[in-house]
Amino acid sequence: MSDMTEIDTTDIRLVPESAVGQEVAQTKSRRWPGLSVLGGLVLVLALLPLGISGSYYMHVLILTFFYVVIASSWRVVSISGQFNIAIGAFMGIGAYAAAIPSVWLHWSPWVTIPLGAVAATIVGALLAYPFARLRTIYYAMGTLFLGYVVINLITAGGKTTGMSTGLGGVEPLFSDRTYYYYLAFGLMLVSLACMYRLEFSRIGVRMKAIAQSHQVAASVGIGERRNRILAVAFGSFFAGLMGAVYCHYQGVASPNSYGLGATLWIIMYVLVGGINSFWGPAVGVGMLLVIPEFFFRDLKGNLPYVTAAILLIIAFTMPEGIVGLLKAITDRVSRRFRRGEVSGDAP
Amino acid sequence: MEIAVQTVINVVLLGVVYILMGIGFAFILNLLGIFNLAHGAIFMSAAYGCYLLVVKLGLPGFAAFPVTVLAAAAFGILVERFLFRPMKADFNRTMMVCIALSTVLVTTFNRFLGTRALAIPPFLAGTTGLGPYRVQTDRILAFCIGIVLLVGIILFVDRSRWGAQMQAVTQNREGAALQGIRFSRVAMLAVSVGFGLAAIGGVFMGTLYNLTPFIGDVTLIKVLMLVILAGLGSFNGIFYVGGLLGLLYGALPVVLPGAVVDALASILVLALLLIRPRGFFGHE
Amino acid sequence: MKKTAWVSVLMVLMILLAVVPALAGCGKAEETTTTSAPTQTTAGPTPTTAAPSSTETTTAQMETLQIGVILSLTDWFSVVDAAEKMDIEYVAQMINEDGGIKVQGKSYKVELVIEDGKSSLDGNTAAANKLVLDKKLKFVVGPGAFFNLATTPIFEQNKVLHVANYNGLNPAEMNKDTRYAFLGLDPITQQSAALKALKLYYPNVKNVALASEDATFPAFEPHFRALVERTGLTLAGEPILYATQAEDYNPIAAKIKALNPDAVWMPIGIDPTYFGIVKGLRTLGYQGPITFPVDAPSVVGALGDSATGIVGILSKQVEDPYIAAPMKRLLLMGDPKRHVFGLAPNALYLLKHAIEAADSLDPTVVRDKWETLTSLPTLYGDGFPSGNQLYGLPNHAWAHPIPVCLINDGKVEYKPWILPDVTP
Amino acid sequence: MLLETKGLTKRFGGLVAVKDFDIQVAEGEIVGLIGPNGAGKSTVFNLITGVFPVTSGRVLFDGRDITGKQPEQVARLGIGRTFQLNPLFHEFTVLENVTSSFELHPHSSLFDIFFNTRKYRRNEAFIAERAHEILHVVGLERVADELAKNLPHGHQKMLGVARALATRPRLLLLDEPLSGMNPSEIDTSLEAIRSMRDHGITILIVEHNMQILRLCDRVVVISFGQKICEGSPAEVRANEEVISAYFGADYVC
Repeated sequence: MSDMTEIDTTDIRLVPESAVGQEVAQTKSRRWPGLSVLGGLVLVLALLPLGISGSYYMHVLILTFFYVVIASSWRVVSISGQFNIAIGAFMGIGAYAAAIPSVWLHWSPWVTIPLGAVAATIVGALLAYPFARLRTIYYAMGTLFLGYVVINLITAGGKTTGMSTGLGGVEPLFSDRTYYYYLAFGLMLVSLACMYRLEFSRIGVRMKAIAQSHQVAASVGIGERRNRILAVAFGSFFAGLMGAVYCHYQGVASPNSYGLGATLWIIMYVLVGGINSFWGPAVGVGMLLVIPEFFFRDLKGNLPYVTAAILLIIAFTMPEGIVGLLKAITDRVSRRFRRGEVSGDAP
Repeated sequence: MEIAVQTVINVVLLGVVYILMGIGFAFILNLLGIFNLAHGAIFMSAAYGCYLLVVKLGLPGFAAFPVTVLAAAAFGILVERFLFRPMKADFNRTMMVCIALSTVLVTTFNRFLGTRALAIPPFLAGTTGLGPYRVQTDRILAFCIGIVLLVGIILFVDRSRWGAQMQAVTQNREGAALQGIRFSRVAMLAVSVGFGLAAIGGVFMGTLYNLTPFIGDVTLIKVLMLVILAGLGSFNGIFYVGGLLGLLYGALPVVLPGAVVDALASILVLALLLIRPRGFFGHE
Repeated sequence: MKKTAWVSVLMVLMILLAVVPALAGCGKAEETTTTSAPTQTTAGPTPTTAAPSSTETTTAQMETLQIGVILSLTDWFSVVDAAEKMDIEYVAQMINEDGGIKVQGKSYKVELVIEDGKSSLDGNTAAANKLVLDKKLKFVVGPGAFFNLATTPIFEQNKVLHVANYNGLNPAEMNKDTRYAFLGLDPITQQSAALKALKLYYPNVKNVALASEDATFPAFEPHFRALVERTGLTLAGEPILYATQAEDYNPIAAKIKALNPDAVWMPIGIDPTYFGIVKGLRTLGYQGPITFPVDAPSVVGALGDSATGIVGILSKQVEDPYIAAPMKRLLLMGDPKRHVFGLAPNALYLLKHAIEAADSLDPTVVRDKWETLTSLPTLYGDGFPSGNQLYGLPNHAWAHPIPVCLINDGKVEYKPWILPDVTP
Repeated sequence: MLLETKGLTKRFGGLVAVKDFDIQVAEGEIVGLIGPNGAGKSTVFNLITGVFPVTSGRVLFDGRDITGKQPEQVARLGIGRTFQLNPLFHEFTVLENVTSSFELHPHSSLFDIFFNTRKYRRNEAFIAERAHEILHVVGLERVADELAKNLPHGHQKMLGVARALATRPRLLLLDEPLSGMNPSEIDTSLEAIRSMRDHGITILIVEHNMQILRLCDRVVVISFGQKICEGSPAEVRANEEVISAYFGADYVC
């Protein structure tokens, strides 16, 4: 039987090229409406606990903040051309690095949370080193197995990790949920600010350059391996941090929150929102996590049908995700506007 | 000694199932460039489908088996036409579609049949003696059918017109198009064959073990391991690596306890992948 | 010509495809119709729709008491919990038919608020949060198995009385500080019945091989060892542990057989694993008795005639001459052939009687009263506290008589129910 | 000698792509490396810039051994290059292609970039200014905001050169700069290359188009991985072996 192989699978592009570089060219004049919307949203979210204090929606919003950061951190890794299917595992490393000392040594959460973040960063950076040899689909699959290995190690960890049942009795940070709300909200703002800064500075340009052509990047002195490791370390720092806070918030750490299934859903958040835009992950989390929890929770066992329907609708109608579609619409509108009144707005 | 004999049988059988699943997955991957993350769900659905035909409709197992496989293949045609083709082989979009498909199938079977562990009644009940040892007759049957199918697939790919067209498309899509091969047809064929093979694997596992809506998840990971380790685009590799995985998962549980098996086997696979990033039989 | 043939083949296959799910629906029909029964007659799971109609017809003067229920309706644990959901709805119906929960001369109709725990600790946390924060419930029939790890802290913090179906013996699930935590079934007593039955019906058994799912086993191990000793048996070799998600159970069966035990005892796991191992053992020619918590009809369904020499300690069937009256009534409420795990329903039944005994709807009062009770009716007959020392709490964990059956050649033989030993 | 290779050999499996190849490039020279298709010219480039590991032999740059260095380290030492294929960041605009190539001079540390220090802002302002200058030099200023992938072929080639210039190279390796160009474009390109040399950049050109001979000070001819001849353009043009190599394989003129 002959091999039917000549297919060059390196051509399967993981991070679609279109619009990788578009945001850099965003002109300042277009920023103001966006900024005011963003400011309003932040203000509403900051004041919201006054209205919904103690309700279930607060819990959902706290989870949302966590997942916005985690999904965004996945996207940060992806802009360097790395389709990392181990983000859940990094979150899990952060969670267990915080949970194990908390449960067995009774360390304070204020120590274990940074520990979790640092552990995830270090492990992420160390693991990124051998993985920097792999590209495109091989990288994706390699990290898929990396995630599988991490989960299997946790599951085989005996009493220390609680195996597949998980580890209970992780010490809570606060007794009042409102504090968690503000902690998660604050961490989200800081994390997003960091990621925004990273993406729209020269570091982000380097990463996007590598994603497009690592050879060309090397020829102008942009080291591929170094920048890819940096991207993974940066992403896993936030994933680990959020994993650690998350497990202190939940009081438990369990492997199936960090396994392949969980990771794939994190990726789905990003794809639904739009992998090419900074706000895509946030929108995706809103679409796949907040909307089902707020409006469809009573469906219980039928809830997965709703999420599947959302995925299909997005896949069929919005190849660039929701933000991609919005951007296309606003572009068209503004072009028409400009055509209507010649040079109407030029500050 | 008895353990050794049983282990060999288990290893071979698991290997055959993995190889069948892996080849199906590879067909879809090589021709359409799609990572079919719904492969495990198809595997599970086929097992349930066969169960329904046998238990609820009272079909004899030998009739239900081909019907299930054909139904899965037909489903594959529909999926290719209405789900995969509109995605234009975009990795991200096909991933979303596959996960949606898988979610729908798992949820459906969980809703309607998930409340108890089911099993497809054995095609041939009882055990057969192999020398001094007893082996489940179904296992021998599954093994024989599996081998016949594998030979069939090899002949199909190597000798048949359809197989030749698939090879041509895999190697050079434009060239094949110039020769008058219609890509859409070949793609449909690949997906239906892929789903059919997954269904065969599902029915095997369904007769030998039990059905739950989640059996596909475990198998999907094994299939991904298999295809990647073999090297994308390699068919020969799948046979060897399938055997290796069968060995790992058939033999390791005999010597090691529970979760350690998965941990060890997956570390091994990861190490191999890092040593040979393009798999063992893939092309550089 | 050729094209039409192609199309017609496709059509036929498509019709087949449509038929299969339809058949699935038909096969399910008996079950679905019966499940919908309680929703119509009582204020079962869907409060919004069912509640008004039933209040009008049956008990216009009755107030409702909402009781939360956490079960995993999606993902892997739904194999167990989806069936539990059906039965807990029947028990709610049963309670309402009997005039609801009577507190201080008033009757309260039970209304269940069921939340999906999604088979994960996170999902259970979310469900518990929803029940406690949003619905402000004071009584919850908690999740089963180790999922209590996630929910216990939330309930304790909000002073919600929660009755777990059963648990994983993790101290985080129930300890001397979790005073609102109750346990519908002390899981060790169930296994005590298994060993007792084994000894009773297979007197030649001297040593047993223990095979268990690995994650929760470490917590149970000392208790199981003590149990074996107390029953007068010995363990054959070391316990054999396996992962919950194994694909092929034959290697595990081969390992068990290599120990050459008189009997095999599988205390922890879920049905698919049990059946996989039993199948493997029988294939390998192992002839000794096997005991595990099993429902007789499903084991016969899954294993067919090869279901031989099995001691089941979960089966509740109408044909069982020894069946307790409440359980029989529960069975007759739906398809009597269905698989009844009967853990969550029992927890609800216990809760009802505890509330009535305390004559109050304040969880703290109920708790204080419950701690003084030494007997409560259960679905299985009279229940009694067990494991006071183990959990460090008085009368928080409960036990009850355990049904026993023997299965040979696919035929079920019912035996008198066994009163298990009290766990210290 | 600015660049020197000694006994450079590269084997791909059983195939010898380059064998015992020696070349010297002096400061300020334009050297052509010509040969028919598949002669191993681009492989030589890839060996010099560290894209492929060398099987045996050494590469010296400015007297330092740079054999086995990573491509980005080589770039850092002052060797710029263009590519025959995928020469660009397709999804960046023309301007971004150039600004993103200003990695080495001036260099901003991670700390500077992340915390947006004054040094970083000054560097970026400088880069923006220089980038426009370079685009002006190569004549791409008008299309600065176009996406690179939308440019016509000749412009893409020039953009590749602009990108290489942004690294401020001492030695510039040009990989088939003339391929796919029409005669008038060739003339402007040759002019541009000559002006680069006048700015003090040493140039090594790989080309199979014989037109390049007009430009070069010295030419090295390679065929089947081996050097067959070296000398001034006139000498090479008269060389029997060269003619047979070209006529025998793939005659392009």
